[in-house]
Amino acid sequence: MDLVVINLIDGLVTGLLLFLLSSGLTLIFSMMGVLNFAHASFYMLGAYFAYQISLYVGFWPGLIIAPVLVGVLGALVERYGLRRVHQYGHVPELIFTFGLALLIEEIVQFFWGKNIVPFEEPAALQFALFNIGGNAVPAYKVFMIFVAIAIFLGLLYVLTKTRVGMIIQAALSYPKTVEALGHNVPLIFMGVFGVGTALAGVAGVIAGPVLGTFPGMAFLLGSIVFVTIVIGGLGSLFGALVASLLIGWLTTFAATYNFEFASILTAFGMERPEDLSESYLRDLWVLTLPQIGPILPYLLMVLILVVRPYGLFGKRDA
Amino acid sequence: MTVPALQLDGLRKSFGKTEIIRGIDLSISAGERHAVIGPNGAGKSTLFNLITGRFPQTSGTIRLHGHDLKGLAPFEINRMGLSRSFQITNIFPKMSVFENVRCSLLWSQGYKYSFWNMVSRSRELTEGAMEILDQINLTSRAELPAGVLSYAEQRALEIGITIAGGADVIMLDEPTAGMSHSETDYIVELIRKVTEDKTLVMVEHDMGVVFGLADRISVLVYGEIIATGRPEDVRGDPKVQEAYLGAALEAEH
Amino acid sequence: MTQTAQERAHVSAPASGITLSRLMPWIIAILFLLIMPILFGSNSAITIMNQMMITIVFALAYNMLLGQGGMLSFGHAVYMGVGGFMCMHIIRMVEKYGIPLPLPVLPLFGGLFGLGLAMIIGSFSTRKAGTVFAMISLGIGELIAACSVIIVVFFGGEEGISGDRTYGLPFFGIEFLQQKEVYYLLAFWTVLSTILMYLFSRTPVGRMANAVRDNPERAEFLGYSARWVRYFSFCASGFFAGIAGGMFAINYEILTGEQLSLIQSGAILLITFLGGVGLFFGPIIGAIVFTLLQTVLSLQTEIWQLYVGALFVAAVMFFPGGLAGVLMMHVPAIRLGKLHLLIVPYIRTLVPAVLCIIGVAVILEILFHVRHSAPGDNEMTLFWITFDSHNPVAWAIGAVLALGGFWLARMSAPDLRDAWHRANTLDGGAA
Amino acid sequence: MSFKTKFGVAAALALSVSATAVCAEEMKIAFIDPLSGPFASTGSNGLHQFEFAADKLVNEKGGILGGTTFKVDGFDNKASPQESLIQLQVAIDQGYKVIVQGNSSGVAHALTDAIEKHNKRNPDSRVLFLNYAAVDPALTNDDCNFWHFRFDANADIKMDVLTDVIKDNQDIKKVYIIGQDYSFGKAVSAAANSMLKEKRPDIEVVGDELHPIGKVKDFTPYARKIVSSGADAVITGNWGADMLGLGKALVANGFSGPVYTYYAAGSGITAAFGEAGKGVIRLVAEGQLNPPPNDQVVEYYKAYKAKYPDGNIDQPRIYNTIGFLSAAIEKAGTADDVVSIGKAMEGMEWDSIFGTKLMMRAEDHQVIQNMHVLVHTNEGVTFDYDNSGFGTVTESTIDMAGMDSPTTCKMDRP
Repeated sequence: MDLVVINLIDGLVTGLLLFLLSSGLTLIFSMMGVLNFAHASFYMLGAYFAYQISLYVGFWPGLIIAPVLVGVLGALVERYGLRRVHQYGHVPELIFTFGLALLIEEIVQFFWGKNIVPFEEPAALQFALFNIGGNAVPAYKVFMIFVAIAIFLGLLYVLTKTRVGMIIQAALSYPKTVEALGHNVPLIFMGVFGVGTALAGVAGVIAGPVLGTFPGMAFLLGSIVFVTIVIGGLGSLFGALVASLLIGWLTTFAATYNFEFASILTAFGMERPEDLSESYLRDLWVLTLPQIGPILPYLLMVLILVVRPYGLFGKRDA
Repeated sequence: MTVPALQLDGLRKSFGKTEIIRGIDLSISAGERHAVIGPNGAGKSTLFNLITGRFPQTSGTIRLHGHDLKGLAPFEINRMGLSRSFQITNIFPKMSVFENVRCSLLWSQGYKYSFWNMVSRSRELTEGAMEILDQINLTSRAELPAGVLSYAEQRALEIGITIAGGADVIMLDEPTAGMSHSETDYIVELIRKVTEDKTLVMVEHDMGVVFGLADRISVLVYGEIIATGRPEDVRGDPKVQEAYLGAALEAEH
Repeated sequence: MTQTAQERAHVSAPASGITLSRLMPWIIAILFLLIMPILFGSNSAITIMNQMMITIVFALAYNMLLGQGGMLSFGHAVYMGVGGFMCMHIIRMVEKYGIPLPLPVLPLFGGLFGLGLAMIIGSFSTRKAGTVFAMISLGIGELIAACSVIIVVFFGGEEGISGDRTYGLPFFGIEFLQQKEVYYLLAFWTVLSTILMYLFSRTPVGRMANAVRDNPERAEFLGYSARWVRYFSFCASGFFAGIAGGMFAINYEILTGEQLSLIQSGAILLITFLGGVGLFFGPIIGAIVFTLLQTVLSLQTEIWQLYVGALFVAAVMFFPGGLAGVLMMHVPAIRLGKLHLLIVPYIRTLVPAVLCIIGVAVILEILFHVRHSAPGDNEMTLFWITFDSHNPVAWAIGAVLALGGFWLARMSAPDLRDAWHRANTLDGGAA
Repeated sequence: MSFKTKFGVAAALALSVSATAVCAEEMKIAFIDPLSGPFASTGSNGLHQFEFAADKLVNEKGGILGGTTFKVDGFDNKASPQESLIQLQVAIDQGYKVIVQGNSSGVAHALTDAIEKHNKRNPDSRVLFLNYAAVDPALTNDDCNFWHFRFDANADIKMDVLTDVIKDNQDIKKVYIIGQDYSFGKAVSAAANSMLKEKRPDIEVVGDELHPIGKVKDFTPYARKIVSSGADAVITGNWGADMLGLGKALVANGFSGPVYTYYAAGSGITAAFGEAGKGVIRLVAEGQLNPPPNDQVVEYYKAYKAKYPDGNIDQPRIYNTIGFLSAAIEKAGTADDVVSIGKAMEGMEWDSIFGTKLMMRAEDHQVIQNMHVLVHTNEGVTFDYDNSGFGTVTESTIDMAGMDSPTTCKMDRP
């Protein structure tokens, strides 16, 4: 029971972290129709920028400055890169962001090298806040939860209660009309892209110390974020939230319980052979759930897309 | 009595709670030129999309030459001899004009999904395509990518693609939308020429076009047909006058 | 080989059949393949050329999806990989049981298994195009790649499975001991696959693949199910990817999970796009250029991936038609016989531009050296010149090259644009 | 202008990489390992150690056999078996006689297989394969061949050492085994299970599992499971980011027992563990640094640090490889005939400055040497890693580990 509670907390942390990325990605997608492959790269930049800043002034200023830098960078990418490619259609746009992801990884390696950089949690949060059945819950994780929830609430407020939010919501569905009403839609696009990447930057800052800051961190998370918004339904902020939490808990619980596939084979009336080395199914006999945990989201995505091409909460075809 | 080319019985379509097509009965006999007119938002395009299998109907039946079309996909309906054009120009912009027409000939000439025939080796395909191009006066444009044609030329190509497959029921969705007078005359002549001996169903906004071309006219208002008949009869129908002019006046406000 | 050029031939001479002028590019290509090993006879050159041919077949197969069918796949490596793995198992069985199967037909089996897998996966993944297709391909790619470490019986785990091609029956006395023999075998399959893929694009399904790419809905109203057209393209692409896998198995005699990974899938996307998706021969250029970059540039500089990444992003931004697109841009000028007008402006713009790029590269290399080499180890070699990386003169030269080149290229760019315009307009015609 | 211009003719057009005539005065060694991409740091660090060892051991002493010097050149295989085979071909064409490689057993399998075939098909350009770090036991068992020599202890020998240490620690009652889901992770798990059962039947293996390699973002759930299982010690073969992730998650979630590892030092990992891993992380390795066994090591290490202040000598086996090879060449009396050199190495013994005698077992070409279990700490560290103040200190030593370990190798000798 303790393990279930602790897993719920850990899964929540992972899920909310994913949400910080997927919310920005889905906002960008629903406005501009662009699946931004480089989104996780901005997350990585957030972590590296914060690391660099932390060398001079400590962790806390980086929490603010790094996402701002990332957001500005994102806006510049939109203005001078994506807008240019936009005229060629969606596939080149996607390929552009794909190339950008590769380029950013190389640039990061160019400046910070290929090793893991020692980016640490702030000392003030390096203690176990409480214990559940012998398992320590670090204060930093609780801090992560609060940051993520605060950002989610802020986003919700901006989108539903402010004038800017109204315009964004309108531009989501009717970009032409909004432009005709005198709003500068390209500027809104640039702003949304900037804010979306800044959110990814925040995620990078708070995740860097716990998940490690290294050049492969974007690749590790990149496709999962994609999977998240596809499962949730492209363009649906709520779907992104649900899918993020779903994947967070799914991977956490799958890693925890050593369910053996042998029991499925036994249920089908098969008998475990004495000498596994001769059996063609020997790999299945020894397979356990944690081994396939990280690929479960992909399996889930394929199944969902086959049944519901627009994802769980999406309204339009992906 | 012969089987009508197209027969609709009690056709209905709802999107959510809104009912767009509210029970249509219509019978169009083979060889007839039939026009569907009506004010904006009357459901003309929806009716087209129902007949061609783009949307499933909510209830009622659609019969093509007596065969029920329920549940059939657009390509299956097309293979039964019904072809349509689109209100918004819907061609293959990156392919050449010649290629556009040749692609529309492939199925009717029995090539299906074959990957053992070379299209360029078939004399029938090449000649057939050239013939169609000739009919729609685009022979000189054959090599150009379709996307660079002028608007009227693209509309002509659209009609060319629609008739190329040799379907005997042709459905045209506002073929003259957005055209100048001279262009309209050109297209009307074209339609008259290429739909000879075929069943034509067209949606049109331009009354002049309709009265010149159609054998019979149906007036669609708010998802219902309020009148069907020869052009002069429909023109005189007071219900039509009221609905059509009323809606037109409303639209002007 | 552009479509319009093809059609021109048809329109003027319907059903003209095969003419010498249309066969010329193929004959030249085959002759070229035949003499390459004579010009570059070292084993490493042949190994690199073998790698190029494998990549060419794979890239062309991939372009059947991306360029001709409009389907963006993020997991196409699995069809090549699975084809290759099956071939490897066949090689091992031939070795174990002495099955009389000559090695040269092996790629066909790779193709059949690639086809088989594509038939299964395609049955649900091709129902929709666009993002749904892309995402399913990503998911399937990730799942099968993950299987490569889980299902050791088939994929051999991390070390993969290896075999010995020479155990197969000798084929007319050739035992395939030497790289050169393998080269000619692969060249045969490359030519055969390329011709077949080209012909496929001329068949009704191939033509309709273009139509479905441009406008799936319209294709449906021409009697074709967009889904089935996509399915057939997908299966054909899987078949040729499998052939590439078989070629890989013959050349390397080993297959590992790496061949299935998303990195391979991403690389082939890059290669195909770089070469140009809009033209049949585009991916061939991409495969050649990329293989050279990968094997040659990486020997010269540690930061080669940075250059490749920058090249790729620049290509998407400025040349969406890829390298082949850039070449084909000159066809109108050649037709008008005005290519010569471009030569001088090209030299005046491109030479400074190349200098600018070299300058930027020099600065990057020096910067990289200063940051990442051992302190005290200031000596570095660049373009066959050894110098001190902390010497400001080196920096200055890089900066002068970069800025000066940029400025000069910028100055002469209007002339180039002007010349371009003149080269592409008919004499006497209105501008 | 201080440019020393030196125009190399070679490599203008790489396709024509011509087979440069083999210089009798130079033994060319091709280092085929990742020099770009995610594993590049390990690769370039290894290359530096090779170059340094070749200079110190051979070249600065005027060479061997009266003037033959060593030249080590890096070939970037991008951690890919396919690319390794291309680079192997390039290296052979350019007259390299010795191939050294270490990162990834998958690449080692590809190389050893390709080299065996090449040597069989091209007797004129045979090469030797000196494996300095790929530890899959199969390479010196079922998949062994005459051309392959391993200078690192294999996974089974290392596990033998670890379990010898665990055997003597009576505080350990429960052990958790976790590894990456591939051949090496599985080999570690199998060896740990069988050896623990043999040496300490009372120890309970409370968990034995594999996780996908390089795909786990957050190791917290695994750490939770390990803590909940009540394990006193953890055994893992993880490396790279997977090692760091697992170790950090274990410490952060309250695990305090020993974590026995293979690869948890250097390449930024020592720095990243820092204080958190102190006294927790233990690893098995050859060659002793802390405390330094003799003055030669101190001198060697200092010279290395002077040249590469950011580098670590985290692989004394590289020094051993070069030293052993040069001694074998001296013994064989030739630097050209790789068969003679190979035969000279078989059964040869050589003393390394790192306080151990190396013996190349003839039947399977596995080197036998003293092995140590080290602990990650900052106390008593003369030579730290990653300039972090932390390093590894020898806790226990097993002499000539795995001397009598069985092998299934059946080798065809030329």
